[in-house]
Amino acid sequence: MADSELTFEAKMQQLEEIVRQLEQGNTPLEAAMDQFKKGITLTNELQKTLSQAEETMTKMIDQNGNETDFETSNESDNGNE
Amino acid sequence: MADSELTFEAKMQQLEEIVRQLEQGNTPLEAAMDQFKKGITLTNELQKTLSQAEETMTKMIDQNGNETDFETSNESDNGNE
Amino acid sequence: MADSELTFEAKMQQLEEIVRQLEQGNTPLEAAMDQFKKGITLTNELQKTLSQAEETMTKMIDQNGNETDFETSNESDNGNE
Amino acid sequence: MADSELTFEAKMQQLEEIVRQLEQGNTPLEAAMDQFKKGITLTNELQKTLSQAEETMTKMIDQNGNETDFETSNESDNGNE
Amino acid sequence: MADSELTFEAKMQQLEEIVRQLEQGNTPLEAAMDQFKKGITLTNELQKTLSQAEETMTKMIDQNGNETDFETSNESDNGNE
Amino acid sequence: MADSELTFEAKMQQLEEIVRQLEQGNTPLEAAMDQFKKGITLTNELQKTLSQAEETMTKMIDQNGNETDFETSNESDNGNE
Amino acid sequence: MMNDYLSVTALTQYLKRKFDYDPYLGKIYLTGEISNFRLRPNAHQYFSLKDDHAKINAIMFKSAFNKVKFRPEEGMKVLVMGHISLYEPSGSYQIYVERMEPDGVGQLYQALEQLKQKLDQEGLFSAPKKELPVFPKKIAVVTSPSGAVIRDIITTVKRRFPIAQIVLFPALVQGSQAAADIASRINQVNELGGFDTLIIGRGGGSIEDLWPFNEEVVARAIFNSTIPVISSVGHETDTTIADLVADRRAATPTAAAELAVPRLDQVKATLSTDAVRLVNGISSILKQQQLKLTRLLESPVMRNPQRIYENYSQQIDLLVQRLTSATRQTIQNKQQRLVSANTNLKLTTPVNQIKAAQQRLKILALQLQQNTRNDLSEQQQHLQLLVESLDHLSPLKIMSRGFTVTTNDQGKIINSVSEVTNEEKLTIKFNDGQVIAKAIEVQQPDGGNNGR
Repeated sequence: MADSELTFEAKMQQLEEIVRQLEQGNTPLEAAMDQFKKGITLTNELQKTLSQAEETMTKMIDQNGNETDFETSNESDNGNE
Repeated sequence: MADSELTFEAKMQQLEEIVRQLEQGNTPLEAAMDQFKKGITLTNELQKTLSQAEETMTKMIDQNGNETDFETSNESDNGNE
Repeated sequence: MADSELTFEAKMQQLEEIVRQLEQGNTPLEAAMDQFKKGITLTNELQKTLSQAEETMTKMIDQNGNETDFETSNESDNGNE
Repeated sequence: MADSELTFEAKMQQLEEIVRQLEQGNTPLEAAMDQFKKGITLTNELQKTLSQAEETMTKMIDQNGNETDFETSNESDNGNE
Repeated sequence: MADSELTFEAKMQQLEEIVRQLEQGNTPLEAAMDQFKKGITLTNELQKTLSQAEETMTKMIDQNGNETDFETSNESDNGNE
Repeated sequence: MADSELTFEAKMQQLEEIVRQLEQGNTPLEAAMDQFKKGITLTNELQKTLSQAEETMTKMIDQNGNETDFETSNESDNGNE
Repeated sequence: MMNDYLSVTALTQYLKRKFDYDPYLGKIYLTGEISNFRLRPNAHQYFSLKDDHAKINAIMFKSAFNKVKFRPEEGMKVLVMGHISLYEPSGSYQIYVERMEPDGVGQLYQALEQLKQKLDQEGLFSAPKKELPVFPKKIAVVTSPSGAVIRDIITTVKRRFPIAQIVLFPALVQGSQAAADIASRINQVNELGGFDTLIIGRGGGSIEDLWPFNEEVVARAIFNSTIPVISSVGHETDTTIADLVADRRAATPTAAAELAVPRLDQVKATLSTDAVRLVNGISSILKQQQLKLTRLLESPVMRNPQRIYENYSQQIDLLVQRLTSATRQTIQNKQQRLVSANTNLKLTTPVNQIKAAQQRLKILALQLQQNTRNDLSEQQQHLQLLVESLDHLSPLKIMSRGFTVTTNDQGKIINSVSEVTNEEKLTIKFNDGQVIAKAIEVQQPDGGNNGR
């Protein structure tokens, strides 16, 4: 859980490190497997973070967009919601 | 809530700063997201302020217009509203 | 309510000062809004004062007119009013 | 009520002075209205004085006329009274 | 009542003076009214004096006439003696 | 009654003086009335005096102061001459 | 030559001047006898004066002849006074007689003249005359009871003023005692008193007949009379001293009576006239005053007294109009100023400012989105790259080529044969699953055996 306290960028660096180490190819399989796993985990976490961010943005933009549009075409927008 | 005590222009400047920083592209994701959120919030607040201003103005001008016109063609103006 | 104790000319000068400042165009939005509102309020108050003055005058002239015209053509004058 | 002790001519002069000042056109509105009211009041007083003068005069002339006729046609006049 | 002690001529002169002044037309209204009243009063008094004088005269002429007639009839009486 | 002690001639003179003054026409009215009354009174008195006087016979007084009627003796005297 | 000859007229004028300017001929006293006299009634008289050796023509004008107190007769000796002059048309000189007296009575005249002079000097003639009473009650008459004088007076007074009492004081009017008698009667009248007027008189006669009235005693009696005296002596031409001293002189007794009394009917008429005049006088005064009063009452200001205030009324109307229009103008000016300010206010409405701000905000919002989206997509790309790299490096990828991963019961990956024992249970993981197997024989390249 300490990982989730890490920033997106820290995780990204971890992931990059893992990829770099794996690319060196001298990692024992077991370690590679672990790192790979960790990479996958990080990837997921990062992806999730990104998706959430996107979602959040979209939502906020929508809200904003709605609120922006509200002025011009308030009723039709309300009708869509 | 300290922000809402800021003037329209101060908020506008904050928003511009946020956009400028985001444009530089080296903002950590979470920070960027926070700034985005803040930007959106500012946008909304500013938008709201503007909308209210517009509304107020429209209303005031209408009232003023009505009162000014009241002398000459009071009833027909009331009919149009 | 202090304003209503101001003379017509004082209010007029306030209004003209507001117009002058707004015309310079560098007034912050809220201040501009406030001044505009104040301007509209002043306009309304001034207009009201003028209308009342006109009304008062018309009323007094009518009374006077009636007394003066009473001798010659009292009733027809009343009919026209 | 001090005004009513003024002579007709004094009031007339006051009225003329008021008109003269108003005609200069730089009187503040409220002062102008006050002066207008005062002017109308003076006018009414002056008119009233004139009407009373007329009445008094008419009465005296009538009496005089009767008394003059009294000499020539004493009895018929007595009959009318 | 001091006026009634004035002679006819004195009153006549007063009346003439009043008429003269009134015709010059620059007498203040109240004074003019007073003078007019006085003029009417004087007129009445003068007229009364004249009428009484005429009456007195007529009466005395009648008496005298009778006495004059007495003379003529007197002589015829003498003639009879 | 002092007047009745005046001679006929004195009264006659008074009367003429009064007539003269009245005819000049510049006597004040009241004085004129008084004079008129006095004049009429004098006229009456003088008329009365004349009418009461009787015709007289001529007398004759001799050196000794003896008084006799003249006319009868006159005629006889005439006759004698 | 001709200049040496005078005309007759010129010569006559020259001679007349000689007469007129002569100091002796201006006033001549001459005595002579009247000749060629024939009385021309009421006209100038022409006659001659002569003595034994000479004769002079005489003329006496009517006015001078009227004063002559005697009747001139042919042959009568007279004393004349006059002046000598030349009558040009006839070329004759003559005496112009101014005074003529009979010679012979000359001494009597002289005495009379002397008395006149004396009395005149005493002031008897010039003393103030007494006024006659106009309405006498008692009139004394000193005259002869038998003459025409008293009869004329009585008749006249009865006719004119019958209410006057006439008292006759009979007197001698002729002869030597007449003067004293007349004087004593005059005195008696004064002593008796009660008389208003005294008439003395006698009829006409010769100058000698009238002589008593020239006596001093009569003159003094008249002068001393306190009663006004009317003298009527002789004819009009006879002037006696009595006439001169008396207060009034009458030519005839009738005239004396007329002087003494008025006419009663005229007095009565005068009284009536006076009454009428009184009435007319007072009427005229009354009318005059009535006219004056009426004229004053007909003056415009008394007839139309409303003129006193009508002007004012008009003035007020005008002032009200001006007041109203000035006030209206004031309000309109303010209204205009307000409209102008209001128009400008509306032009400065912050709506534009708001619109601009909105535009700007819109751009900022877009930029914010864009930038954030860019950020995210960049990260996404970065991540994708890593994911792809990781994917390439995935051990699973190797297995897909036929490699498997063998683990023991403990899940430990077996990297070496040495780690396997016979009969040991192994898990072989494939790409697409796993197989649980049992190590039947462990073969080592060096012939080693991992049997434990």
